[in-house]
Amino acid sequence: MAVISYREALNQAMREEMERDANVFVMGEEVGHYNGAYKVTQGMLQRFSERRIIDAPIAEMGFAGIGVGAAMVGLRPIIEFMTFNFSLVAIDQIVNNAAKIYQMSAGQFHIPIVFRGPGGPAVQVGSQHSQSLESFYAHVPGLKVVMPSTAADAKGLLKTAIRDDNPVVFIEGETLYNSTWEVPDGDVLIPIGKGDIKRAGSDITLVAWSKMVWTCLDAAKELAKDGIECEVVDPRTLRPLDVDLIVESVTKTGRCVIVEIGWPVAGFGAEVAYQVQKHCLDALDAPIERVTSEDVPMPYAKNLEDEVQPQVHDVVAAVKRALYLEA
Amino acid sequence: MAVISYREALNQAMREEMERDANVFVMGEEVGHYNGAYKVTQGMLQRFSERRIIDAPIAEMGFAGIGVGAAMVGLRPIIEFMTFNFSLVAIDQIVNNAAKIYQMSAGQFHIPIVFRGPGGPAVQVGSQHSQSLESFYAHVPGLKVVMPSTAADAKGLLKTAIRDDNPVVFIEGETLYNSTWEVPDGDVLIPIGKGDIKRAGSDITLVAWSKMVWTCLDAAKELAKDGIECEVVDPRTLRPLDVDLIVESVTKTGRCVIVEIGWPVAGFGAEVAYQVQKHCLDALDAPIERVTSEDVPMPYAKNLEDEVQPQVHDVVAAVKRALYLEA
Amino acid sequence: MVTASASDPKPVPTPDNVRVEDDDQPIATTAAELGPLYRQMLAIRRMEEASAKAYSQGKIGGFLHLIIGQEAVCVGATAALEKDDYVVATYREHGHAYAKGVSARAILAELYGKKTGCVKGLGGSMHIFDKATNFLGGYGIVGGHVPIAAGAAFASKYRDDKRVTLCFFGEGASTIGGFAEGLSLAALWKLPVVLICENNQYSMGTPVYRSLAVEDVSLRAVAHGMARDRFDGDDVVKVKQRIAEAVERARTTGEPTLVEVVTYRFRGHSMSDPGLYRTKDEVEEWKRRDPLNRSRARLLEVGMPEADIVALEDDVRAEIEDAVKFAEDSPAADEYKKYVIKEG
Amino acid sequence: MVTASASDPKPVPTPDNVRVEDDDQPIATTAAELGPLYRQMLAIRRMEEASAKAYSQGKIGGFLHLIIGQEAVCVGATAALEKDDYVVATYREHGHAYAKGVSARAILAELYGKKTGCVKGLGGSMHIFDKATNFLGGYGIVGGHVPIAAGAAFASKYRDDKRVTLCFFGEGASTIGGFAEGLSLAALWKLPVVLICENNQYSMGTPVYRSLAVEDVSLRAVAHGMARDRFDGDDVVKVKQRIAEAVERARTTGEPTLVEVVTYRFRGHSMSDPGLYRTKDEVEEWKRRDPLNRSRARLLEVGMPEADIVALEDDVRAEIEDAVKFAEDSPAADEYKKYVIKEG
Ligand SMILES: Cc1ncc(C[n+]2csc(CCOP(=O)(O)OP(=O)(O)O)c2C)c(N)n1
Ligand SMILES: Cc1ncc(C[n+]2csc(CCOP(=O)(O)OP(=O)(O)O)c2C)c(N)n1
Ligand SMILES: [Mg+2]
Ligand SMILES: [Mg+2]
Repeated sequence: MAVISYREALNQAMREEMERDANVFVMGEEVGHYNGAYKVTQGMLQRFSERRIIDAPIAEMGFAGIGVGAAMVGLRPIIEFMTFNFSLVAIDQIVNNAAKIYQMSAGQFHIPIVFRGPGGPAVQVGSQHSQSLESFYAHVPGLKVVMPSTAADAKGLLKTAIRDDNPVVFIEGETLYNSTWEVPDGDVLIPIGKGDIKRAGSDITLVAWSKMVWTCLDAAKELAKDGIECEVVDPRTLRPLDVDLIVESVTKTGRCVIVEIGWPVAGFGAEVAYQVQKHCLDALDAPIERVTSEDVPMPYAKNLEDEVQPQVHDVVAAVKRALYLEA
Repeated sequence: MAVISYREALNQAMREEMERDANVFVMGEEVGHYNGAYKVTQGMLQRFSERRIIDAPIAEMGFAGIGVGAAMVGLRPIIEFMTFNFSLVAIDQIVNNAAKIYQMSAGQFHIPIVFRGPGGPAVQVGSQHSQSLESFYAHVPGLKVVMPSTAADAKGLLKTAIRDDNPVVFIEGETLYNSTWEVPDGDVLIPIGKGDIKRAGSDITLVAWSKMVWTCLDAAKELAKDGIECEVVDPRTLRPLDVDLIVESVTKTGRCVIVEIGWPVAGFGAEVAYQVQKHCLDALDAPIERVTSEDVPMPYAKNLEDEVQPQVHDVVAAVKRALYLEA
Repeated sequence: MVTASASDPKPVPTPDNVRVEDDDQPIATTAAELGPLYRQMLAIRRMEEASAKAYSQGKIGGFLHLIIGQEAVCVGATAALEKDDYVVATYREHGHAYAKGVSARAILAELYGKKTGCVKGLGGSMHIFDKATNFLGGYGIVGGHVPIAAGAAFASKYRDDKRVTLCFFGEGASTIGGFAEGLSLAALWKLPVVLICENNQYSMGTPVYRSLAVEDVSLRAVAHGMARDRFDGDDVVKVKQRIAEAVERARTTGEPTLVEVVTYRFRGHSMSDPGLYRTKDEVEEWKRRDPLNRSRARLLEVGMPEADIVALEDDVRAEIEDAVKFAEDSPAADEYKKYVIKEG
Repeated sequence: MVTASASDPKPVPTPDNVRVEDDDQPIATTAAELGPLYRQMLAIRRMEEASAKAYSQGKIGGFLHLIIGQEAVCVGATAALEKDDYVVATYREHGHAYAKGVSARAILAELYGKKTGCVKGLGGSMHIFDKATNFLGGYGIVGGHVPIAAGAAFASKYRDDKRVTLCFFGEGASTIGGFAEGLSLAALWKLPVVLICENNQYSMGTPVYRSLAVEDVSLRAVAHGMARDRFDGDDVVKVKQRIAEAVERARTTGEPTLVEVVTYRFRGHSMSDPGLYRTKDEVEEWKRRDPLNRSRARLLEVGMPEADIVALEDDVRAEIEDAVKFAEDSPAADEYKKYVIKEG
């Protein structure tokens, strides 16, 4: 097992799948000659040539749709959005075509496509470039939505996503690319729909995905100093959601804090909260707590940005509230 | 008080506001010469001329953006989407511009705009034309989201929306246009953010909006025969949500069923459920129930469509579950 | 290449093969060529009429967009294809599907919402799909299918399978971003797609002069260096021949073409549209150019015996009657959960 | 009007006022005209350099897109406006904002994320807005601001206030739907907007030949019957004069123009882009055409004393030094909840 970066893990996943299957190709802005805006496709043009690593003009709706059409007739496109902020101009292709063609055609055509790229707030890029759109995609039947937090998950899940016969929205953490993790060598797949316990604990369950897993792990470390043992559950995929794993953990701990970096209202955390209350009402010893960003467009200034986004101390405070430890 | 249709109520609201304020105009596909695809703008071209009732080509992104630009410099556009299904090609303008310019400009520019049109499933128009997108818009800070269920609410809320200085996403029930209700004459405004008790009851709270209010009223009638008194709470606006009204009702009844016509996963009902469990955990005598459409793209055939969408009997069953009346 | 010259860059010359015919000269043809085309057009007309009737009887629901008056476009264009080629169309696509080889039974049963419909009652009128004939679907979001067609063509280029994709859309779609992006990517990447604008003068109730600053959609090709063509769509043989040129270009050079075919729908936008926005005279004027009457007269001219024509017409009638009966008698649609996520 | 003629419709003739100059003739000017333009360009250059420095010191965060090399475009174009006219720009908009009248203090303080910034530290580099000068903003979604500019122009038409809107965008934006829809609506409705494509040869690392099938963005106007123009953007007076023609057209006839100005950015796409995709030679070649050097030389030619130029340059240095100090000394941004929903 090598310790590699999240970025490198994604690169390996795509390379391995492209070696394995000639129908897989990558299309997006700056994925080729520029080696990717975030360098996730580093070196791939050189390896696979312009035929399979395709630099696209700025036309997300157009090239997302080209991906859908190509997938309909048997190719397996990986469409990179430079960031998921720009997926909003292409969302009609994802929601109305990619997600529905399998149904509209009564199973005659399926759409094996991956829409991937970084999502969630970056650093000081302002409100149009800093938002978490996973709640949109997770709402839509016909899609799968994957949000890995570690390099190992990124690799194993991206490989699975590329082999999946359905459209997969694969949202990478924009601030996780340099994060490192032990990644098993070779063809190790992680199933879509299976969550992972990132830290075991008996006092309280923290549910988080993507970057917020790291925030929760930090919070857990801090709380451990006070003897509070947090279990950090990372669903890894939001659709389908591994409800069983979450329920099992909350049933054990009796308390639950859901942490997400997105906006609070109708955020995906509300869905998680609903599932928890539905399946664990009797086991719950305290109301479910949610930690989210503030209900505002993201400001630019660093100090405000930090105020708006969930921090370790916010998670710590929520845990303490859920444990009735302080007001 | 006259009994008028939901369609007529919307028409009156726009006419009255256009008479009142010369900055208000309507733009959209077929709103003028055709009198509206759903005839909501009937007769308005004749009254207000082509200057203020503007037939647009098929370019939702373009004319939604034109609305935003016009609003920035002081006009008060009403942008009609022929249906909200087509708002997906314009959603970037709504989420990244309309909702954020007030923030990005630090309050220098505000965007008094209404995006309106029918939403939710119509009848037998298939999956691309039958979906409920309110959860998307309700997620976004900077927007208000209004979903009236009756002609009276439609009129009073649309008038308020037109006078509001913020972008309002105003989603009409595609199958409610012919529904009638008593509507007060004249300049009666309904505040955005205030819910309404559509039926009082003491045994259980049903929360629903738009068309599902009618389904809940029917279910309540049926349940009343068994002596079960439902309180039907219609938030009317999803953002901001009248949490107080819902909490008050659930605190009284101790039980809650949330009914929505949209998809289940990360639907707005999950947010309502979260708010209820957060504020009423101690008062709840049973887990919160949700009734939603099935987690599938909408089929075309009528029999399947009916199976997929929440029906009166589904609500009745959920109420009985919440009352532990049957399995 | 990036120019670094001090003088202003000259605009790159663009091909411009627009044609403007002087007159509506009859195109040379034979009964062997025209007969099957006439038959297809007639079958589409009868199928559309049958569905209109069923709609008014409440047996078909939702939106129903008929193509009556425009049959020569889909029939002529599709006749220029090989079997393996792809077709992508709009919500007004029953004719296109039929011309590509989907049976009237499968289409009508779909409109009836039956289990035996080509998409098992899940799609309905706007969403006909048929894998066996490479009919890649009818789409309901205006312009959204243009990139999909470019995508099928992209796959053909990727695999070098020499297939061509036809993409049909209305002139009303020419103002939306999906069309613009599909057009520009097809031009840039030289994708073997023929973009066929069926300019039927109206998008719903909007006449072209209220939606287009310049009433010539084919001109959009110029700024992309794309080949283009523009002609009347009444003569099915002419449509076939002109589209065949574009198909040939795509198949041999891989290059796309934007073709505008000028036509007219005799009915309203959909069954619920009475079409009050146009005069009776205007509609009558266009009906005089009915592609079916024209083809029938031409068939006689080129020597097909009247009796053969009548036999053909009887045959069509029987085909559609059978299809209606099939649709009526078929069992209701019965599954929707199976086709959300493909397992395995 | 809908044509019902039997012959094929002829394409509607479209105006085509493209210009291609033979040579880079110096444009007649005076020190009184050119002096202030040179001053603005220099101030923008110094402001951009100051922000680059602050960025590398970690005092500015996020993305920082500099316009160094392109100053003549925003300065020349904005000089063609009246005070009340509107400007809409991209994320590469510090220069446009300054040219429209926003102070270097307000801009730099914004980049520093300070309370005194023109948008109180909420927007940063990509989102400069200033109501006082009718600077309608910098936008981060490529192409998304083109309809917004058309909307401001729509309002001018609605109110008949005779204002003109300038909309700046890069050549990379010409492939996205937002641009296509804004263009076509501006043409159809005859909105008083001037769409200015700053063709700086690259969108991030992509040279024009990899994003455009035809390397002449102004040609897009043809299919919409819109006026167009295309010229080099090194000479600020030329830019001013040519844009003035389009502004005059908008103001008097209400009609839009698509103008392409050929230019070059000397730096990378943003501060994090080393610009490895182009050769040193290419960059050097363009730097020889630096609009600032050119203007300075021309100022001497038209009789401005060297000493006056130096005084002007000192003045600019002082202005930017003061602005940097202002930004450094200003208090941190401190509110974000106030500007989400406008109350009352
Ligand atoms: C994005 C979008 N906007 C609006 C509609 C509603 N709509 C359906 S068909 C149509 C008119 C299309 O006209 P045209 O493209 O000319 O095709 P035609 O119907 O004439 O064949 C409209 C506005 C839609 N389906 N999709
Ligand atoms: C819709 C969208 N897609 C992608 C991006 C990322 N992006 C920002 S600037 C840029 C290049 C734009 O190039 P151009 O339009 O030529 O303007 P320039 O930067 O050269 O001034 C890209 C791809 C974006 N901001 N918005
Ligand atoms: Mg049409
Ligand atoms: Mg550029």
